[in-house]
Amino acid sequence: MELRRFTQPNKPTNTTTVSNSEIAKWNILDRPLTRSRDELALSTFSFLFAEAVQYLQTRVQQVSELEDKLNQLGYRVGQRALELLYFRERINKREIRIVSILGFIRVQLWKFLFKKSADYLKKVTDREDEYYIEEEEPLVNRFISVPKDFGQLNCAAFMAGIIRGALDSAGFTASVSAHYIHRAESSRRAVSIFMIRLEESVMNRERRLAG
Amino acid sequence: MAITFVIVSSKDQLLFEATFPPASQTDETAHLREFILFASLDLLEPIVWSSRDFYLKAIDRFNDQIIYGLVTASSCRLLLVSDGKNEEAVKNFLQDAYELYAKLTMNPFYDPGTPILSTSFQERVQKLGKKYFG
Amino acid sequence: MLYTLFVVNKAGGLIYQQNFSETAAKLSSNDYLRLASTFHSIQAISRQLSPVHSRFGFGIERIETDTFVLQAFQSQTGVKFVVTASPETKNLKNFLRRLYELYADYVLKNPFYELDMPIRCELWETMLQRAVEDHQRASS
Amino acid sequence: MSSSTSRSSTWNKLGDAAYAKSEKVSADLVALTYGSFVREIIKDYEEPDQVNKELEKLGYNIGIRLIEDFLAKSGVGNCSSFEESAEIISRVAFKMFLGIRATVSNWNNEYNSCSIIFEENPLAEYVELPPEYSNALLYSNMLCGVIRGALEMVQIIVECEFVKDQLRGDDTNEIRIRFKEILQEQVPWNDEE
Repeated sequence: MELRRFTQPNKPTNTTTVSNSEIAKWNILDRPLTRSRDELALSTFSFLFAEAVQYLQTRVQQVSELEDKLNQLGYRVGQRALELLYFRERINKREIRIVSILGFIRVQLWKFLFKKSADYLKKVTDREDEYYIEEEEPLVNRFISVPKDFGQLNCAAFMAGIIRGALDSAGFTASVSAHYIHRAESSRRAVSIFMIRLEESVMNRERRLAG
Repeated sequence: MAITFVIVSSKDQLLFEATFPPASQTDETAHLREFILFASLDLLEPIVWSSRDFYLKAIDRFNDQIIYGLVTASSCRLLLVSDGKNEEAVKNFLQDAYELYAKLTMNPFYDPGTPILSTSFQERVQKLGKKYFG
Repeated sequence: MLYTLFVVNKAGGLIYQQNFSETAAKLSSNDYLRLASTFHSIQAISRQLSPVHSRFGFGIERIETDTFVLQAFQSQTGVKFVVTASPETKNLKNFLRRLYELYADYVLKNPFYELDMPIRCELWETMLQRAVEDHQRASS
Repeated sequence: MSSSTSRSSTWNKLGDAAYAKSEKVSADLVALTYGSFVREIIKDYEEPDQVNKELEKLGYNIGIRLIEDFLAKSGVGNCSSFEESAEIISRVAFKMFLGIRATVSNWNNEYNSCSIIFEENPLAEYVELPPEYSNALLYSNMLCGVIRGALEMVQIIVECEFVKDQLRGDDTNEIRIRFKEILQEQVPWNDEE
């Protein structure tokens, strides 16, 4: 096997005892986190995302399962993006209130990942624990047309997962889901909203802080 | 005087522990320092949710031991107990350790909130300890 | 004036057809399929006529008649965009290049589209419509 | 030789131009999404060899689509020979899609196999492989599939494999490409013989 010849590194193969400092040169822990890499083509992301959707689609029976999986895929991104953003932008204050963290996600996190703020952040009337972020054209849906037989599937469930990951990471555990809504009869294309419902424990803390 | 450093998840799970110098892990005061750190967790909670700062300074003391805390953007707690004679070094250490932690969490193979097993992380924390606490 | 668009896959299968004008010839869907595969064959044959062998000759690029012109664009992968238009219509080459870009974006980056299958993508329709309108505006 | 140098610089320019004019997203979004996707695949396949295979397959699926985006927007006319294609991949496609320029080297004597070498890998920006994968997982193996799929669509059949990976302690990243054949066009009347 030629593969072996090339890939066998010239160092002990017993991985449990290999000191990782041997590969220190390439270790993330030794590189500055603030260094911002060049941006990449949207095409690269779109092809990757489309393939992820196709991959997940073959592993589910129902549209709702596909949304769950996309949400989970995004969750891991959101968890990490929040921490990274604080370092990249050298932000020196944390957000400890609900409206502030949601605003932070709508503006800073969105710009960091998608190069623009989300369109709106709104409170659901009559629901203390529910908010939504509205976005006319979520980046991940730019090239996606969902076939009729997929019902109300919104692939921006991935972005809902990013919001959930960032919120959870910041200490605001919530459920987040993506939906299409038709704002006006006239417009053919629906806008997307990300429904955010905060957990009871988060609401209790918020009440104390507001108290 | 030995120093103990721990990383505790937002759900009060111990994720990582180090002592400086490393040998002091086994000394009899190590247990005490660990105990002091965990006792301070309850105190920490209201501070985390009332201040917007990352570095929370001294949050508790026990006899001559002072507990310092830093909370990350992902609500993870970095705590350190020392004799309080090197406050500036503690602050710098915690901030550098935070950056290491942030980089660690970028790794797709590390799930935030789970114990930190990376040996390279361990090595670098020790290096930091040496840098700031001799 | 633009009449009709065909998109033909590398195997000669019709994957998209659309009329842009009331005056466009109306054929049955079977006829469109046959037309697509016949044109595919003619292109392949015309490449054989080339005095210099090349993997990249597209074969026939343009057919002119009294009542319409046919302009074709083929990518190196074999996908063909064919448009018919009234004889005086300009910029057909650029129009087809633009469609190729739209195809790369709104068809191929759509996870619900299967390669070489008929194109059923709402956004492709929207963007195609826009491209047609732009072309007509520029030509009038 | 001079003509090949000038062609190289033409390709470099095409790569820069294609990169410059494309709409952008954050490189962090791409790296984090890729990482999350790899984790998902590992969850489903577990065995590193299986994961590597799956990554290559998914890359292939991307490649057979991505080639049209490349041909439509890069300004590269045609990929005629294997040799030329390797240069175009490293100078134009890598720049256009990954923001980096790779180099082609290590040609064998028969000129049917070469390496694409790149120092930076935007997909692996934050990655440290855990011990259980450090000798087995080819984290960026999707790239091999993309190259194979894209070339196949322009009738060039190749095999690709990662032979060096900085995540595994190598000094650089290297993808080995082996040329197999060029597909000939099916002439329609041959079907009926």
